[in-house]
Amino acid sequence: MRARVYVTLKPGVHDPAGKAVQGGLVSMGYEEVRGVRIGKFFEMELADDAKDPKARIEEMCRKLLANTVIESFRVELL
Amino acid sequence: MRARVYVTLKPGVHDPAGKAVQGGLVSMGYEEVRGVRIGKFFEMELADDAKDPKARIEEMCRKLLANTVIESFRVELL
Amino acid sequence: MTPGTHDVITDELVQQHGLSPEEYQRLLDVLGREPTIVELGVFSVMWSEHCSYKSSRIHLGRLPTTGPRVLIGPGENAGVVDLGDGYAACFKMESHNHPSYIEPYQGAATGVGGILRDVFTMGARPMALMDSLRFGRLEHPKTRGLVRGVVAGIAGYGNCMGIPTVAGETRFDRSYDGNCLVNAFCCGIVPSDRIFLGTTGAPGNKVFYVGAGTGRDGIHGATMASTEFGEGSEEKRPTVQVGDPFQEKLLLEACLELMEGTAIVGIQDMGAAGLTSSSVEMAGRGGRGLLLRLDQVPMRETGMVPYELLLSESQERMLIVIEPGREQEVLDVFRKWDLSVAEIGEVTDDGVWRCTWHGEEVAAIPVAVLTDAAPKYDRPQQAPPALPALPELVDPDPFGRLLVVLADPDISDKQWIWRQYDHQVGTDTVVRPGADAALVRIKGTAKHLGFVCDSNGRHVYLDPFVGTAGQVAECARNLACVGATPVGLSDCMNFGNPQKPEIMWQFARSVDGMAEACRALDVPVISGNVSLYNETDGVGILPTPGLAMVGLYEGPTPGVRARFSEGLEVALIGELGRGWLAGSVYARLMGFDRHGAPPPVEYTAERALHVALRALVAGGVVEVAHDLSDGGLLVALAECTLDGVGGRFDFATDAGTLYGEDHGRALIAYRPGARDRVSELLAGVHSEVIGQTGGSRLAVGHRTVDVADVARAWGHSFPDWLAGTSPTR
Amino acid sequence: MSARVAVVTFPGSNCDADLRHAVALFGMDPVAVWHKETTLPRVDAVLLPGGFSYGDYLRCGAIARFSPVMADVVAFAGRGGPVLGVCNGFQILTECGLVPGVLLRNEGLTFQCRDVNLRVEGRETPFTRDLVGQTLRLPIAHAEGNWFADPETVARVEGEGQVCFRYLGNPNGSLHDIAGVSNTRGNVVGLMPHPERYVEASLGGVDGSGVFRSLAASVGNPPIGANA
Ligand SMILES: Nc1ncnc2c1ncn2[C@@H]1O[C@H](COP(=O)(O)OP(=O)(O)O)[C@@H](O)[C@H]1O
Ligand SMILES: [Mg+2]
Repeated sequence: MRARVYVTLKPGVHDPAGKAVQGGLVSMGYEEVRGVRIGKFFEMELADDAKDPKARIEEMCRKLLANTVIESFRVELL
Repeated sequence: MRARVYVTLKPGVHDPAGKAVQGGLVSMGYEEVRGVRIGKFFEMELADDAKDPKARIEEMCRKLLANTVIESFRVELL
Repeated sequence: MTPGTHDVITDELVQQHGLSPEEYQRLLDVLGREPTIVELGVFSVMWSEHCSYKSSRIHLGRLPTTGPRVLIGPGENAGVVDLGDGYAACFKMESHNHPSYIEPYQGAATGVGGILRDVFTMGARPMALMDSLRFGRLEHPKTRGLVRGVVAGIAGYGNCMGIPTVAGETRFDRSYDGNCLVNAFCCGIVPSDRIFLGTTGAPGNKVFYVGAGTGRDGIHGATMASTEFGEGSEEKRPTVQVGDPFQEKLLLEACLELMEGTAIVGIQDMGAAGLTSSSVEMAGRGGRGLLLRLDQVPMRETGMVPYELLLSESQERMLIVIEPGREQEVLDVFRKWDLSVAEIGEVTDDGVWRCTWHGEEVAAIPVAVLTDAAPKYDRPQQAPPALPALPELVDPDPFGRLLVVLADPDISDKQWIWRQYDHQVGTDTVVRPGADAALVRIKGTAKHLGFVCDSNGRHVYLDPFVGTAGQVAECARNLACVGATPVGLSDCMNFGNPQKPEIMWQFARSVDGMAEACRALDVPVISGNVSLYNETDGVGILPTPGLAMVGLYEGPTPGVRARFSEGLEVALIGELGRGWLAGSVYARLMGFDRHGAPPPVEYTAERALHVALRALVAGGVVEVAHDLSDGGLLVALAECTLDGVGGRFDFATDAGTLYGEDHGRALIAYRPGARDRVSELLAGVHSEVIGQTGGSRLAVGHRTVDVADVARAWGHSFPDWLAGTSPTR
Repeated sequence: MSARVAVVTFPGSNCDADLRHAVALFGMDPVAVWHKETTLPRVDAVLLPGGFSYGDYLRCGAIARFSPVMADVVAFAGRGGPVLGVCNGFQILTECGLVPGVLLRNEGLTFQCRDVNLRVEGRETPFTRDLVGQTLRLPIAHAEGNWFADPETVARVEGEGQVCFRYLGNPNGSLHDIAGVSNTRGNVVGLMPHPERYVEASLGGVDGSGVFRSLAASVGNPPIGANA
């Protein structure tokens, strides 16, 4: 069983790396780039008999994969 | 206009971060987690009149956003 | 039967494995039969230049490798010198040039990982890292990305391991446009009676694999054509080695913990050519055979076959040989640290290196055939045509060029680099990056180790013998500036294609120059590495023997610095007005960087200089000691003003006096009251007082420059250039 | 009887030995604690060292927080025991929620190893007794030291005097130049700079000494004139 987890910075949280990438792109001539924010995503391989995967993965997100002070997450089962 | 870019390690490329996260999850009791691979994603805000966005973004990926020696990318226009 | 193990060996396959027809014939002769494809893979790496040193070995034999302090010379994973009182220093330098060009971050990171393993394999706890870097022209489109990636990679690995990177060097030249150089050095401390070697002990001993699992990292591209690969094409693409410093940190701690006991007979890290070369080398040193059950190797990927397992260059792995009955100790330690550990074979008595795969033999080669029978070449040498002499340099205002010289990428401030390196972790770094040499104390003792790496490809290009000798002298001089006496040298010989007689000549002459200077200055070469074929499109790099020298200083921490404070008298030790401009930075800036001969080394004067400097520093007599090298006298003085205190000096302002790069010279500065002690310690050494410190200007005769402008020119050029675009990571 | 000070070693910690060395210099007994222990030994204070726990690959300190020993560290803090997190230790403390905020990537995106000047302020803590008001020069060595919190948290942290160390010259983009914070009770402190690196003059400074002296005084250790 497979799942994808997307973790993004909450709005309002400063993203220095995203800002640097945007600046870089603009200076390379990609002036159309108005903003960049960088997130993480996790491709997870689960045991086939994993129980209640969605809820369990959401728990993993709250505990470990995301820092809910600054990040939000989204789980997608494949 | 908005776009998302997903950057993932190519298959076979070692992912120490994914491995550390998997180990962490298992030791926290999530034994069903068999494998984790970590990627990045970029949420991009583009000028509304951006021309040929898909091709331009792919070019940005090759030049800056992805390290094509070890990473592959996927562009999604929203 | 493993698919593909009995393929027909075609000429093409042999060529793809990097063996010449003659070498393949030799293989057939010594083996007495056709190899299997697995065996061909094994030969391809064991007989490669990298593992066999086939072009360089006969030359390296001319280096002085012994001395009263040398406990272990070249041949082991790293050399070891005795420091007295039960302490020994274990060190080595190694190149990771090609991988760093392909993938700068990972290439440099795994270079650091590899050199760390070489050192802790010997039982030593790493205490310092250095990096010697070469990049192409600043204006070359790849250079900036390479600098960023390489520096981040070194930082990423070394910082995570918690080993301070205390010194290094960074130079630029067009010859490195397509071939950057990344040489990493590591030194560790080991109890002198607890040194571990990569050997096997008696037959029946057990072979353990520890560390990270094996994946398909770094398997040589050319060998991919082998029909042994059955799976999807995406699966079998050769992959870049990715470093995992966290695993390595665990591996370090686990190995050192196991080494506290007596279970280990031999231990060897898996570096280039991974499992193959590590196991063959161990068997070779032990004079034994070895049996490896490849199916027992911890694997990170599915569907791996013997060929891949043997050639993979996955990082953070070790082989350990123990006596039977001690298995549990190994398992306990490595499990404590959450690392893979598996018994994969044993030592045998027949001198044959064998591998099995689920019970079936897939390789069986006498160890001697892989090691001693490897080809060795005395490749033809030919001196290149003489270079043009340095013409008369016409410059109406040499002094006025100072700020340009200071902004030159070879001379300007490299803080942007070394601030990314944790240079203080371990709380022993007494002299940090930015000085002539770093100084790191050994806690609980009065001992300090000095570290420096230096190379000057331009001087070596002009004359490999003299240029290399000059570098040895400069290293020792840099150490003397922090009070340290050389105890050993490690070298990393970065050259072009050895099949070209001119390159081979450069190599041989460079070795001879190093040998002469090391003998003259009493510095044994205890370890090293050779990196050949540094060429792109048939153009070789400047011959670049990277040298890393270690020195010992015992006593209270010296207070010497390389920056002026107010009210000091400044003297130049050595000759003032020789003005050797050929090979200098100044000559290059005037457009003549491949002209003339490099400055000669006069050993007697050089030695006397080092002795005097060490005495002045150790005695606390001087406040400042700084050697003269790139940029000559004026640049050395300018560097001393970087804390904002200038000075008045009196000497001629012709280009030669200002920027000549003669060897055998250093600046010292001291309180006027110390003048008598200084002259006493300088007895018999040529020196002259050249001025006094103070004020905010650097004045020579009636020419002056504001020290703030000096600091700006020196400090801004490198970060400004790097600020050109934005990084991805 | 000298005070016993636990220094926890996580997999990937690399300033643990440096902290133990500093603790001993000030006359206290360093006690090495392995992260897999489920209970702390009897100690008077707990220090979480710098380094790269679990490689810091996900978020710094995120995985270490779940180390078996951390439950007891949290309990120790809850009883008012002095807890100090330095660098990665600070990151771990924020991940556990023992001190407020998070540490983002440095504004300049690169690892920075250099000296910074700091002002000690805020409420007294076991690690800053007698230091409040002083200016210290200490080394930093981190890539993720950019302290961040939502505006309400920032206001609360400022209002409650929880800012213990403030940069004079911000090296990493940290909000309000914050270099170190405490919990509301003041017994748990996290900071990015490394006081343990500057306790001996030969290493470049002694401005870290005050932190260890404060700790010694707070836990009733006999005063000692270590190397000032
Ligand atoms: N890549 C690097 N890593 C660490 N330190 C470096 C690096 N490059 C330069 N440095 C430091 O910058 C200073 C100047 O280097 P360099 O110009 O090579 O010195 P020198 O002129 O004495 O040979 C030295 O202290 C050196 O250790
Ligand atoms: Mg020098």
